[in-house]
Amino acid sequence: MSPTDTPTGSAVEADLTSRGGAPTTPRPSRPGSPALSTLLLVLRRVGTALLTVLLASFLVFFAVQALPGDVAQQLLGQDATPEAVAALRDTLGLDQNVWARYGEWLLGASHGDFGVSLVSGAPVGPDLLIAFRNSMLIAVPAMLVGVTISLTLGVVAGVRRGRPSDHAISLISLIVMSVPEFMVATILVLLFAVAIPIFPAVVLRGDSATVVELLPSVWLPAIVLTLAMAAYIVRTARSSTIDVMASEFVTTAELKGLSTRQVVWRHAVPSALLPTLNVVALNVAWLLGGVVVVENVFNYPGMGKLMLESVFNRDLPTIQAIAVVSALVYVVCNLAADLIALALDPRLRTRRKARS
Amino acid sequence: MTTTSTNQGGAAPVTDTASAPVVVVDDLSISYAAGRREVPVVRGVGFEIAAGRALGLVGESGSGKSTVARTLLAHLRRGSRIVGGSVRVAGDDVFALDERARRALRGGTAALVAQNAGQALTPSMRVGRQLREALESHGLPGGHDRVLELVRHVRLPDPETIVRRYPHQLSGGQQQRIAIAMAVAARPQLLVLDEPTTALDVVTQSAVLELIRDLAVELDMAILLVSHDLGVVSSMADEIAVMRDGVIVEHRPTAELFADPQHEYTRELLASIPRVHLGDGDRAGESGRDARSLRGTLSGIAHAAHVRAAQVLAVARGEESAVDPGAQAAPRVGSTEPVVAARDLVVRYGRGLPAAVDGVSLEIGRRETLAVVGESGSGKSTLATAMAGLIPAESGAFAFRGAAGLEGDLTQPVGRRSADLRRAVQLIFQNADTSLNPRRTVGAAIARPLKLFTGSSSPDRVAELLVEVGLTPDFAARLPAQLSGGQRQRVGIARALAAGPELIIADEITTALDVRVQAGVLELLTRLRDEKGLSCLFISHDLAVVRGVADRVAVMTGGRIVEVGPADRVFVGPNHPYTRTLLDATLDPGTTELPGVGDGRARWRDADGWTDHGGGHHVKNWEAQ
Amino acid sequence: MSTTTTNGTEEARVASTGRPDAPKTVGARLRGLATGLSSSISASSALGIGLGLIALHIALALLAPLIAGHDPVATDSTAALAGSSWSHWLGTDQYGRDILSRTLHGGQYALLVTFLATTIAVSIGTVLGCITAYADNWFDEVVMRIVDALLSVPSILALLVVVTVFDSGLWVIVLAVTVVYAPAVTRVVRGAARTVITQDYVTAARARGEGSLSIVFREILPNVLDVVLVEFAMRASWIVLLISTLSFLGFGANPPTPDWGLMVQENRTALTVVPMGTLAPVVALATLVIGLNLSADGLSKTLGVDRAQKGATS
Amino acid sequence: APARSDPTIPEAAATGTAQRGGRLRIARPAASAAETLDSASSLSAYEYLGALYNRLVKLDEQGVTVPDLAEEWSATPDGVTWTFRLRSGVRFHDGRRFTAADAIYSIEHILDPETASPQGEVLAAMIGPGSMSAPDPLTLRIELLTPNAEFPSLLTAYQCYIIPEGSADPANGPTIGTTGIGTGPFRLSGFEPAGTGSIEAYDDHFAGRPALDGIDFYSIQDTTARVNALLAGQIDLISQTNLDFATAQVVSASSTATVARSANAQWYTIPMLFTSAEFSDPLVRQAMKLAYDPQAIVDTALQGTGTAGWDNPVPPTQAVWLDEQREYDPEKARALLKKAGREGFRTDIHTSSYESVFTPMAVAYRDQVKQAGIDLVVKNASADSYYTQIWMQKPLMVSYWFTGRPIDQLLNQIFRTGSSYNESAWSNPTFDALLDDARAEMDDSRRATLYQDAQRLIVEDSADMTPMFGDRLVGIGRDVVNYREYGFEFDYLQIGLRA
Ligand SMILES: Nc1ncnc2c1ncn2[C@@H]1O[C@H](COP(=O)(O)OP(=O)(O)OP(=O)(O)O)[C@@H](O)[C@H]1O
Ligand SMILES: Nc1ncnc2c1ncn2[C@@H]1O[C@H](COP(=O)(O)OP(=O)(O)OP(=O)(O)O)[C@@H](O)[C@H]1O
Ligand SMILES: [Mg+2]
Ligand SMILES: [Mg+2]
Repeated sequence: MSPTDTPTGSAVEADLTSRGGAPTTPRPSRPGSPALSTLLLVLRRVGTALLTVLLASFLVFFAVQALPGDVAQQLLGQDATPEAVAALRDTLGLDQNVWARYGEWLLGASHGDFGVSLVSGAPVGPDLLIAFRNSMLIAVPAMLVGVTISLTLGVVAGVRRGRPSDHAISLISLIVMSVPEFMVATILVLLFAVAIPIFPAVVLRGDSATVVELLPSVWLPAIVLTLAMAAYIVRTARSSTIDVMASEFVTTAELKGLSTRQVVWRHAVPSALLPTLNVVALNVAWLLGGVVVVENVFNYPGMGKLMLESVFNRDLPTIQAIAVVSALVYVVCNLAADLIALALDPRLRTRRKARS
Repeated sequence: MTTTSTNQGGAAPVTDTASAPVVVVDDLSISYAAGRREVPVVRGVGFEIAAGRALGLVGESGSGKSTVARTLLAHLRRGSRIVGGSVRVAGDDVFALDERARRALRGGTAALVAQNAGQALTPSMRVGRQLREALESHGLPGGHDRVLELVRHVRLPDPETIVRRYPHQLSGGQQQRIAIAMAVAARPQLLVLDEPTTALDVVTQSAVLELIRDLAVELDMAILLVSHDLGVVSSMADEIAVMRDGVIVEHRPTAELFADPQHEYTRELLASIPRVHLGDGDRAGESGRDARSLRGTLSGIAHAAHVRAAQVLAVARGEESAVDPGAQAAPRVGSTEPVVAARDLVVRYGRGLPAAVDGVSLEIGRRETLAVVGESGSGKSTLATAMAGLIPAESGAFAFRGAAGLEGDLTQPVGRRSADLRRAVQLIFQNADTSLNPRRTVGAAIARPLKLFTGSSSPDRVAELLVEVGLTPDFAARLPAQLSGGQRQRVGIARALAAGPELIIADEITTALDVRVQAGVLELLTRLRDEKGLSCLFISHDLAVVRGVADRVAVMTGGRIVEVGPADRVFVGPNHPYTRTLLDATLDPGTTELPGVGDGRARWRDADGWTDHGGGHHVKNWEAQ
Repeated sequence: MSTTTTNGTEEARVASTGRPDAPKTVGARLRGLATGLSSSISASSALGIGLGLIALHIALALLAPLIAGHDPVATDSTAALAGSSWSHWLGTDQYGRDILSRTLHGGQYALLVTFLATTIAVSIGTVLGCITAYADNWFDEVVMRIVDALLSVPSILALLVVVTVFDSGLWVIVLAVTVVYAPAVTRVVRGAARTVITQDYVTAARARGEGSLSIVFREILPNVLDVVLVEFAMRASWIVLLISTLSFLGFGANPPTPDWGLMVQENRTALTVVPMGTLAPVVALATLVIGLNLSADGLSKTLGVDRAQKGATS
Repeated sequence: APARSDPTIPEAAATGTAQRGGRLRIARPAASAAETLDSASSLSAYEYLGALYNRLVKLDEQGVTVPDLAEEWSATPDGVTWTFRLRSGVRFHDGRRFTAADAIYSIEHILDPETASPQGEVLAAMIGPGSMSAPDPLTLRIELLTPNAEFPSLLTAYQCYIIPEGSADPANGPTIGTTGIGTGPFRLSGFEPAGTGSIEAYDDHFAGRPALDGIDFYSIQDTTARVNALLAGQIDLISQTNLDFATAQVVSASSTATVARSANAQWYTIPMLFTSAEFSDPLVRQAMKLAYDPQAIVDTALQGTGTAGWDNPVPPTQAVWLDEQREYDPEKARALLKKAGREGFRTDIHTSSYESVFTPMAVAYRDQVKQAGIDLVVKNASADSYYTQIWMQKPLMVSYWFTGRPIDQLLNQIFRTGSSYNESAWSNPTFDALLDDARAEMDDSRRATLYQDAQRLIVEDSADMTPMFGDRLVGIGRDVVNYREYGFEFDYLQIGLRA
């Protein structure tokens, strides 16, 4: 197992890296029933994913409960009357056993009922859903465009290693990666909203905005996210392309008389994408958690803004719900990455878990 | 050797004076840039290969063999460049070709089969598709039938299923066959083989070589065969070029080279090769001593007496053991207090997995070397690992009885063994690269067991051990990365000795080494064993190596022992069919014939009981299939 | 920018894979750290530039009082919004504070927090990663599940919660960053350690009957140091960004601390009036991050650690 | 780029003829998700109130109480019984006619402890159960519990908007908190707490239809985002946002927007929590004041766009302003601290980006008091929760008020013992007695003297510091005309877009 950041300890952890140079004689994997074993793999993977979400919710719940001081007191402030605190404790169920509360909360959460916001008094679920939808509105285009472009650029740079185009791509991605998003966002606003008013600078309509109303406003945030995400993917894709291009099978393909195009896209890219997948997955998951800055700058009514607000207001139920949703997104992304890896690398499908 | 030879006799030169040579390499020099320096890799190499002829390129690792071979396909490693000379294939200067012509050359006129097919095939593509690509990229019809035909051509069974598989679903031999099929798809005039069988076991190796031979004849190809294995080269090539440090030091017809090596380096090379098949004249009176004396140039004459004594002892014990030829019971050798005695040992890696060691019984006597041979995956390492306590035995008895009344149960894992037992049983690893902690100096590596088992670790003692294994005391300050492979292996041995063991487990300790280095390490091991009176479990898949060091040999396949006996008897026979296959497939340098091993599939089935051939030589019963 | 080929490593790789049967081993790709680093700096321009940038930042931060002779927090109403002049090289912000002083002192803060946070997070992650990799039993399983769960919570959320609960401040931020990054490091180091564990020298140690801790600290830890080093440089670059982001959001350093994120937050609306107020800290931040990134690149290249596998933003 | 040290910030907003119609877009800071249109509540959505409702009386620019829904008023000579004649023919947005009953209901709603109105306690001290009566539908009579010469000015507070009778009772359907039904120039067409909202011109408004057709409100949390929206032409006006000096330059230099400046519109304070251990000691409070020079803070934090306060909360423009300047003596402050046993006094001063001057002021103050050996650590809190988590909870923080309160309201609301806006929780019986005396005093000049005594007491003993009064720099679009805002009054009738 190489030092991968592979998210959930899983079957995919099986040595992907044997492409580097397996010391042992390759042994044919046992035929068995590939479909069945793949299914089992997938099921197990889904299982761990669910476990992760459950554990994450548990950790967040207890971390939030462990906040120093009395939650009710915190919420009501110093001057609150003891009766008021007691009443809030009661409504929050703080006097109950913490486990019972977690169980209750979990039961509700599994039905999509995340409780009631301590600030607005409205159920958390619907608001969160809208914020989530809004975030997806900028995250999905950023993801699609960003991943496509950056993978392409990364592969191109990797293949043309050492040439001017590679230098340009590497340099630009390094710079983009090093400038914080809040600066990128600020500059984009100044350029494309203030100096040349093509896009709106901020989102005026808040949570109530419909998708259509939001559409003109999604571009700048989406561009910032795309840039922030793309830089990492470009670099990962580049270095894994370089690795793969140096591998024996790519040389073999070249020496078979294939054109560079065929060699790159048919032979190298599927293997080069493998290590990139996890990075893509992590970045996509990051999109949701990391939009905080972008949404803050653009006043965009998404999860990031909601997150910031609920942390400001100590709106515990909302924080918990956001954490769970984010954890879900995270595991789903990683799950997707693993499944794509399964699709890309037949070795993963048929190899039983190799463990030292 | 009485194998049925199916090939046409590689030694007979097929001279076709009418046509010009397919390959003309002239005064080729290549260097690569390391920083600002230009490092020469190949210097003034020149040779020709005519159609239908095979040239073998041998030499130690890093001598530039692959570099030369790949220039025939106009391929240079990144950073390298041609400094001088030219390479012409089918009349064209390959490095002057334009993009299109170069593609036509690659895979069209000249094709390459690389060393490790497992890595040379694209993992994400079904082999059928890869074959089709090879056809289509040279303008040939790539229909399903053509692909199947190719697969059949390389003698793979069941082409329909094979083409639908991914590379990793094939065995090494099958992968190599696919790689060959891909290479010959466009009927090239030149086939470049870069260590085509190094990653294969002997039996598969023979089969693959045979296939190449036949294809070459059929397609009238010129062949460049790169290998560091003189056995392989001699059985395949018409001529041999010996490379060293980027220069061809000797280039002669095969038979001539073996009969009368001219260059000092060639002679050294030939001398250090262990052989398994002895000349017919030796056969009658062969003995372990003879086998060893083959390496006489290198092994210390001073130890000859030791060797002989040990050998005689072993033979004697072997005779004694023949007293109890129980048909059902596993053979037992060495009644006098064996150091290790295993009975019906079963080792398994996990529940539900087949047993990796399946009912093995064996004994290792005091001062005796028991060699275990067998193909890859036969369970040799598992046996060693279990003996070292790194994996618990599932069932069976496994006892250790040491010198000073030390007794121990080897079924126990390391954690539950006594310190004395741990001290007495020491492992030497196959891979010297990975057996030393790259972050610790040689001295620290040796000092650690000293400290652990003797309680003190003086630099003097470390230096002493280093000298004992043929190194100088100043090695103590070095890091493993600053050592050569052979030196590392010596350090590994010193580390094992530091504990003061009674039993040494040596698992393929020379596989990763060059032949010349290998000879040195084997010699050291033999000497130490004799001097210190150690017992040794020596594991190898190389019968030739085993022949040189073992008192007794156990042949393993599928987790079972099928034959066990004194080395000389096992090598002479009568044998179990599996042992025979192994023996037959082993290529000795100088053999200019390829043994016929068929398709390498087993033609026997296990049966109950053992046959005693006397002298401690037992063979598992079998039925023909 | 990992564009230049380092022949040194190339050679090492070719040499180690060129030999028949020779696996690509940790041993082959590593030279001794001490000797290796110096020679690899000359071999890798990326590493050279990267370490150079970091060194420059450290030097500037240390020499800040000498270079820019102003108190970074002293306000001066008579010199507000001054352009660059002899006494204020980069001009002043709207409260008359010297931008150069603030930027350089901001470097002190950024470097200190980054160094502390990275060191602690990476140390904890390393030890935990090695131990779990070696344990390889229920303990490993449990720790890894917890690590996964921690990783699945967005880092910024975790950070925000920690900071709001404990109030911002140097040690709180260090703690928060540790909570966020130690799991990721654990995972990476565990991966690396697992390759090490399959190496025969670990087997040898086990066969000798060495204790678990001895194996972890003597055999495994030194051999994941290359990964750890790369990890350190890479995490540090993220941590620099994260900390400035936190300040930007108003959770990090308190005014008037000269913090880069805070400076951008304070000055960015007036970007056209006091461009230096925003640009100076951003350029400082970006060059530090570039330096760290180049170092990570260069290190991973010279040490043979595959960075492709973990360029994530988590 | 505009010239640096020479501020080109306009002194006033453009005036001129507005086009009839058009919609104004106002960005405001994101408020709490619990905000409401109930003016009595402390969580009221402030920007909406003046447009939706009217009070009985309001203040003009000079601080004089002038008619709004009440046309005239009078008191008995003892200052106890006040009679208001109400405007006739006024209709609420829902068509109901405005009567004295609505006025009584509105005041009772403020008095209702459930409402927890900041003005509740102020009024409760004067109005008991049954104090109010309506001799006829357009006459409101109030019998005060104690005499109060300044009583009408208390009704100018922005909590005292008139709502329809019964409208705050949930039993009657949606409450005033969401319906926003008043008599103002605009009626509500949409409202979302902490979100967007809009109001439409009310044609039947008694003072005539406003120039605009409607106003849209947007809430934008980040100050920079608000400014960017203005610069990008997405909005026309930023409310409740005092631009910092540099930003104001950027805005006034842009082609889309400019800055309107209202002098001394904001009154900045540094409250010391009287109930905290450190500031309950008058020596410490006095030291904190003596230790700093307000003018230095005006210079640094406001770049001079304001007036030094010298800890007197009454703006110099007011008639009753006490024209005395306390001394500035850091050494004396140091000595006082020593005497109080708090040598090298150290604490946190809390600030936030809620208002652009907060942090500069806190920082400048911190720098100032250093000379007296006081070591302050500036702690930045989030803008959103500043007034829920920090304000009136931390011992030392910064705050601000809009100026434009009548003197009685100013002193009673913010300095009187127990008043809910008493940020510092300061309590001084002498001071409270002075206020009571002033209220009972119907003679104007004697009352002024009493108020000046009260000011002196504030400067000497109170737990509030008033470093300065600042000009408010408001970002508005270049097309906006007739923008007028002073104190709590916003001229919704005249403001419009350039014709
Ligand atoms: N581009 C290059 N960069 C670095 N080193 C190179 C390059 N090309 C060749 N070499 C070096 O040249 C030498 C010859 O390599 P080559 O692979 O030809 O040897 P070989 O005889 O095939 O060895 P092996 O038996 O191990 O395959 C090696 O030492 C290798 O490290
Ligand atoms: N860690 C392991 N887990 C599960 N199965 C294993 C493990 N190691 C080896 N095996 C299996 O056990 C069997 C015996 O393996 P072993 O390594 O003992 O063979 P070997 O004879 O040493 O082969 P080689 O010559 O390739 O070293 C093989 O089928 C192998 O696949
Ligand atoms: Mg080679
Ligand atoms: Mg083995």
